[in-house]
Amino acid sequence: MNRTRILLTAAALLFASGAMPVLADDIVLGGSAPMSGAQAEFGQSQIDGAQLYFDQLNEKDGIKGNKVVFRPLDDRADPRQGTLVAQQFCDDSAVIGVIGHMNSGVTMPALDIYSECGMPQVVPATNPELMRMGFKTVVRPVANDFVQGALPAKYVTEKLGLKNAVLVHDKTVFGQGIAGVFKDNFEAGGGKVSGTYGTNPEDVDFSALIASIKLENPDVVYMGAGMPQLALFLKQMREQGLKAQFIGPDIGFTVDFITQVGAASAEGALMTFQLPPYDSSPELKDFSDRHQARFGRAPGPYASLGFANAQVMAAAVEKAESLDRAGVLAQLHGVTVDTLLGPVAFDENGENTTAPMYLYVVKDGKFELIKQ
Amino acid sequence: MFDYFLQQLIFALAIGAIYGLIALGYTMVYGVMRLINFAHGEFFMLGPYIYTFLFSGLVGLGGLAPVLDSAIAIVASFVIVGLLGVAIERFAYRPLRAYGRLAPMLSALGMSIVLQSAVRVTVGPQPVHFPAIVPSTPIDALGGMVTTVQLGILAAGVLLMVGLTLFVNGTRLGIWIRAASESWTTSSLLGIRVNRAVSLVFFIGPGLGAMAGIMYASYYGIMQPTMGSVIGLKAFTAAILGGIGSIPGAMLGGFLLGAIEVFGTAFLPILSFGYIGTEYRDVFAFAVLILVLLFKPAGLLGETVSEETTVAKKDY
Amino acid sequence: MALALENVSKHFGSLVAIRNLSLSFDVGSIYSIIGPNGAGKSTVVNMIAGSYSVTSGTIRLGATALNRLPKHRIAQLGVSRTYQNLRLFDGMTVLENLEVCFFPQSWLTFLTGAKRLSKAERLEICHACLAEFHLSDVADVLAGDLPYGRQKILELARAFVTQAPIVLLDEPAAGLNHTETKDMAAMIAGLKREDRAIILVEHDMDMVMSISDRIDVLNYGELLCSGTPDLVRTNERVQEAYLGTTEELDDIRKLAQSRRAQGGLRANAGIVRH
Amino acid sequence: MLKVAGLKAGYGRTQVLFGIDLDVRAGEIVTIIGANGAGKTSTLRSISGLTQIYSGEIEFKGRPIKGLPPEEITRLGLAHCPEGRQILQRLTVEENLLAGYIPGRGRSFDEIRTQVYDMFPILKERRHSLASRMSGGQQQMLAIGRSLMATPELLMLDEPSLGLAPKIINQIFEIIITLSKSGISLIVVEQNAAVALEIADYAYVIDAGRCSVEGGANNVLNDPDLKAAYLGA
Amino acid sequence: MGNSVIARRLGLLAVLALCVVLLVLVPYLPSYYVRVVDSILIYIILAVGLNLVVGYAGLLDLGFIAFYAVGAYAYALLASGQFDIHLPFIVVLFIGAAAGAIAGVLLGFPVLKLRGDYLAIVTLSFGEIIRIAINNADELTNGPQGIAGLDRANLFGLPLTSPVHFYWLLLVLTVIVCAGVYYMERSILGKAWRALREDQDVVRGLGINTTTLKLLAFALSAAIGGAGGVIFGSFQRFVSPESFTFQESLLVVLIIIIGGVGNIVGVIAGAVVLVILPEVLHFAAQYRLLIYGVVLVTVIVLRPGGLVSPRFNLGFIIRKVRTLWLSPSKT
Repeated sequence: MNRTRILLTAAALLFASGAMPVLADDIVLGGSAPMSGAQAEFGQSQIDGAQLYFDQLNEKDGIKGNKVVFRPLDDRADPRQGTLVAQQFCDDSAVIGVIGHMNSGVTMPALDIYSECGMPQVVPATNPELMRMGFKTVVRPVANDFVQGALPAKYVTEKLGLKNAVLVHDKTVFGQGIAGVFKDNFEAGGGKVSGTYGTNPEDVDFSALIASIKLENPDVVYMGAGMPQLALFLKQMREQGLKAQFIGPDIGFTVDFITQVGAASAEGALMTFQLPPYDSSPELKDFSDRHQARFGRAPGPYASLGFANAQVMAAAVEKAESLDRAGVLAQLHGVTVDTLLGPVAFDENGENTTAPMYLYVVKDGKFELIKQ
Repeated sequence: MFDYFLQQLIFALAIGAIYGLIALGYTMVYGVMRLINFAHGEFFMLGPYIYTFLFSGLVGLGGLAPVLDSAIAIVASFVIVGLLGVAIERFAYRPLRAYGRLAPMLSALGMSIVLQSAVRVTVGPQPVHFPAIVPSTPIDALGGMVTTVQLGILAAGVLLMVGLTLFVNGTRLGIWIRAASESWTTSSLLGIRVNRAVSLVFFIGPGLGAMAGIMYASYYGIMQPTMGSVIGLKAFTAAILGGIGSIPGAMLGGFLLGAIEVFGTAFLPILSFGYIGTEYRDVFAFAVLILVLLFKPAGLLGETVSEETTVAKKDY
Repeated sequence: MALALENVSKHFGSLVAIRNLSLSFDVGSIYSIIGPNGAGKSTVVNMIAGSYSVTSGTIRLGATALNRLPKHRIAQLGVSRTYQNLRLFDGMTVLENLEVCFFPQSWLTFLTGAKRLSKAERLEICHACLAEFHLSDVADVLAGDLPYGRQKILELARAFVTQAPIVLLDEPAAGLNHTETKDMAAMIAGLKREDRAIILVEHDMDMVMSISDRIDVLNYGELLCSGTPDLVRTNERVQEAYLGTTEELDDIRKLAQSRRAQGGLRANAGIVRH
Repeated sequence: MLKVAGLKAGYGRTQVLFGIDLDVRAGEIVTIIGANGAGKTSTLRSISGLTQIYSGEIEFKGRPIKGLPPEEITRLGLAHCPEGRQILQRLTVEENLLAGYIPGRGRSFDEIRTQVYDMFPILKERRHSLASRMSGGQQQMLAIGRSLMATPELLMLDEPSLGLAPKIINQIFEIIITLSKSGISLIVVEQNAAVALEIADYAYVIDAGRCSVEGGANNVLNDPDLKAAYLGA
Repeated sequence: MGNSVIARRLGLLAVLALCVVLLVLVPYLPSYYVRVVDSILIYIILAVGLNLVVGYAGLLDLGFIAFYAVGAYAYALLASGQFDIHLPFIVVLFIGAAAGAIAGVLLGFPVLKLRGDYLAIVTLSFGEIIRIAINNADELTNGPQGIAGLDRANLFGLPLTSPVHFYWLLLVLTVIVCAGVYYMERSILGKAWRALREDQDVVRGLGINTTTLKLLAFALSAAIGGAGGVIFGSFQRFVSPESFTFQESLLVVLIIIIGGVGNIVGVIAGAVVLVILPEVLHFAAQYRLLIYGVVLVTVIVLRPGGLVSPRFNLGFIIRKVRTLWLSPSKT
């Protein structure tokens, strides 16, 4: 019985510590992404990026003199958890905007809840479907997968003249979706897709698959997957002597990609990204340095995205006439911001009209921007 | 086509050796404890992290020749992970022995979460590059291509398996383990300190898991906190396939699962005229497992326990 | 209804447990199978009940061949049994231990094809059975909490509650003291009925001799002798099987005596009864 | 050598021993006889630490051993050759012997093994075969041989004749006598009461978890009441 | 009638009243808490269903979530724009339960002869096969994209729109499921299951086909899982393979073990603890899972038999109420 009592007391203490006080005139913004579990790496990087921007704001007196309190909650990349988080934000009238969620599958059921409580929402998830569901409370600064899949397809067909591609994707919303977009554009550009192969999101051994792809003898391999799968695939591809042009999406745009593949093998790989190179502008250089100083590590895969999303949200709050959800929501679709990712403005669906996309090639162990 | 087949066989052997090593840990623990040690995948994950920590520490301290540093770090990783296994058995499983089989299994699940999260919060969730211990050089083998790393893995895997087999069959400690896995009561009557045999198993199993982890990280060039989950489940499948509790069964199961996966990927689309894509590889692997169990209900090398040999009360 | 074993053999690997055994049992009698340990008595019971497969030969109940049938079918056809070691459902009450026997007659008859009994009918039978076996006072006690002797009786009750025509009792007196054994013997004798054959495997000779109509003596899986208790008692081969031959014993005796010659041992100490 | 006083024991809530007293002296063969299920095996298991003991005292060589784990009791020199032989089926004959060997008791493995092989030549012949491939008699010999590997001072044999042919039974009993001559004290639990009493010095009759009768083997063997109880006469 | 009886009756009444008041008060909580309670209720339904197999029949099923998925996708396919089929919620509820049961029988039929751990791995494999199949069957299920915009559930003309509506629906269903399972547990079927768990061999000797018996447990439990899936689908209005991972199967098993195997009260306790724990731990951010794991191990090591003692079960509570109310002299 004694043990039971200890457990109960511990549980009560834990419950009590959950509530944290907020000062009356603070601006409270929510954020949500997976911070534990298998996708924590990506989620955490996004949260860190946003936190970095709000810290920066608070150093300069916040928004209209009000301090910004950023409250990230973990959704574990689980749709059910996502709805709980959404409801928690909705219930807390202090929260006047949310940045999240990272996964399209988590965002979908949550959209309903956010829209019902009139919560202005900035979404980092990239599935094209999301913005077509007709919710008016949400904007997406990041380019959806259409842009990201189309750009490299155009480049390889038109500039490089490569016409025979093989697609590999990891059967996730993102991977499969983006591979599909690439396929459409590649075929529109006169190319031929000679095979599409699905893998599992956690796979690390692609050698058997690569050996059979070799039989197709493609000159382009497009891979819609996450990290470290992109790196592992390319590494194993080169080890088997498959020389085809490798193209991957934004997740691969990290230094890790090149270290994990090995500079020699990574040479020539193409990667799309929403951002010009970190050393291309003082802002980006500054961002990278600040991130290093604040968290003790280089920006993670989605850190810049998180930063830009925070910029959009902050801009809407800045313009809002009243510091509540309705006030922010009224401005959300109309904001135009010059973010870290470039200028942002939204169409009636909440999609970024000017979402930029950059194509990089690995050269001498570094990503180099391809001038278009 | 022969080249292609041979090439795939090489891949199957390399990944099979890794599966087999991890499966050994499951099977040995299951043998003496009848416990599905869900935390086993995490020992696999800890291997390369501890190795990296030790290796860079050694190098930082001035170090010896890189080969020596590496060797010391490998052996030390085995020992550290092994001791961790012993400690976890002592504190998280042993108190639950009298409570049937579900409670320790749950505890193992909890330990798995704890270990994985602990690594994630200390070193971060991101995958980290793991420099190859042996430089990867391709070698031409009868039309197929094999890299030195693959050869190294196969050699190390087979070496460890042979070593374990010799240990378990030829030494007194090994006999203790086998005796304990057959019957705790009889073993204790013979004066065998069963708890020590259990500790020994919890030293060797996780140690081998750590070795597999180092081989794996070295093969693929990365390590990350979640790397143990999926492969742990697969190795467990391999152990069941071979007949859980059977040491040769675990090795066979490992190689077989490697082969099923590789050949599933390589030939499923061809054989099904493209209707079944490579994404069905795991379905195929699981289907093979279920089929095997329907015909050999105790796995390939497991002992068929019928009502006639033991009239066992309560399955768990 | 008669149960018959026709040329039945059972091999465990290379070990031959039962060799070409033919026996038949008719309703209305109590039969005992005796023999030294390892003679194959329990094997016979386990084969009849379907726990063991039969290597060769046939076991028939009436016209139905039992071997090859799954165990539960054999039970449904009217063969019930007890076990050498107590195998009650310890976590269930005494009443529940009996109730569960009527599962095939419950609303699930569509699965078993048995005659359906209502819950009230089932309970009535169970209570009557409890009364018959003097267990009514412990109906709601967990079986595992009963003293050993009453657990044995409960196991007996479980074998009889469904009124099976063939009842196999595997050492019902094992572990009971003399009084309990006597009571058990009287109880089993009282269960003899025209429509029931009771087949008993037992070591306690008092019990076997007092209640059996026929005794079958097994030795090394073969029938050594079969007949009334008086016949079996006087049979020399039975004596031998239980005691070993006198010549063989002599050798041991000599050895033992040579050892005892060293002295200081208590071989001739007096008997103390506690 | 071994003293048991007022032993009460059982399995969980089921008590099976209700007061057992035993006294085994050095060099003796003591037999425990009684009906099937009377508590003979449970008595041995309690002494070895396998059964939960409710109350009572057990002393071996003047040292209380109640509550010690089985392996430590064996290591003190009290070996238990269990009922049904409990051969480790997946091990070979020699591995079974190795499993039974306890280092640090003064004699090397090779030494005892040679002795066991001398006693049971069939074991030497089949040393590399799997134990499960052995016949019942051979398994019994292996079980005894394996118990000897622990260099016991007191050896408890539970039903060594169970399921064996008379010829083999005689061999086993001869071995028991030989062991005794070599200085090992023995407790023999037997169904085969007649033979057990022939070779034993002292006998305990256990009935429903209690010692009902004890006495010199010769007297027990010739007691008309007991004879009737065990031979059905 | 003595004073003490009256006092105890009042005490009991107070406890019961408190329970009722708590249940009635839930809708007045902020929606987040209602949603958490809804989650708890769904997991109670699932765990009570799985408990039939694990707790009563003694079979370890690690792929239970497959049936949940079958139910959820039944709703997604039959009540959404996916194929423009819009069946009423209540109809799909039964279809989902039936589909779950059929899946249960399909799985159970060949594999129930396997022993404990082998059964566990086969059910695990089955769960994964179902998930991967859903993930890959793009034409039918949209693959990893999932199916969005499922119909709002509609109960006899009353649309279920808010977490509170679902709370009442779930509460009623939970009571029905618990009562049904409790009744079954006390029926001869439940007794046969308990006997099966104790000694399968003897059960066969009583003329009971143990495979059928296990199959029944499997089918019933899968039906409850399927029904739970339908509710989940209608509640979430979005289904995707991510909701049906092996981890979810483990979670349901954990709920059963941590609460107390084979005990409905225990299952309820387990669901409450394991659903609330991660919510409480939100403050810990990235340390959440670590603390969760530590708590899990600590609880199991301190109380290996489960949080709720097997004696404290539904039958015990009912008996207590009955004896205190109907025949107070007995206590």
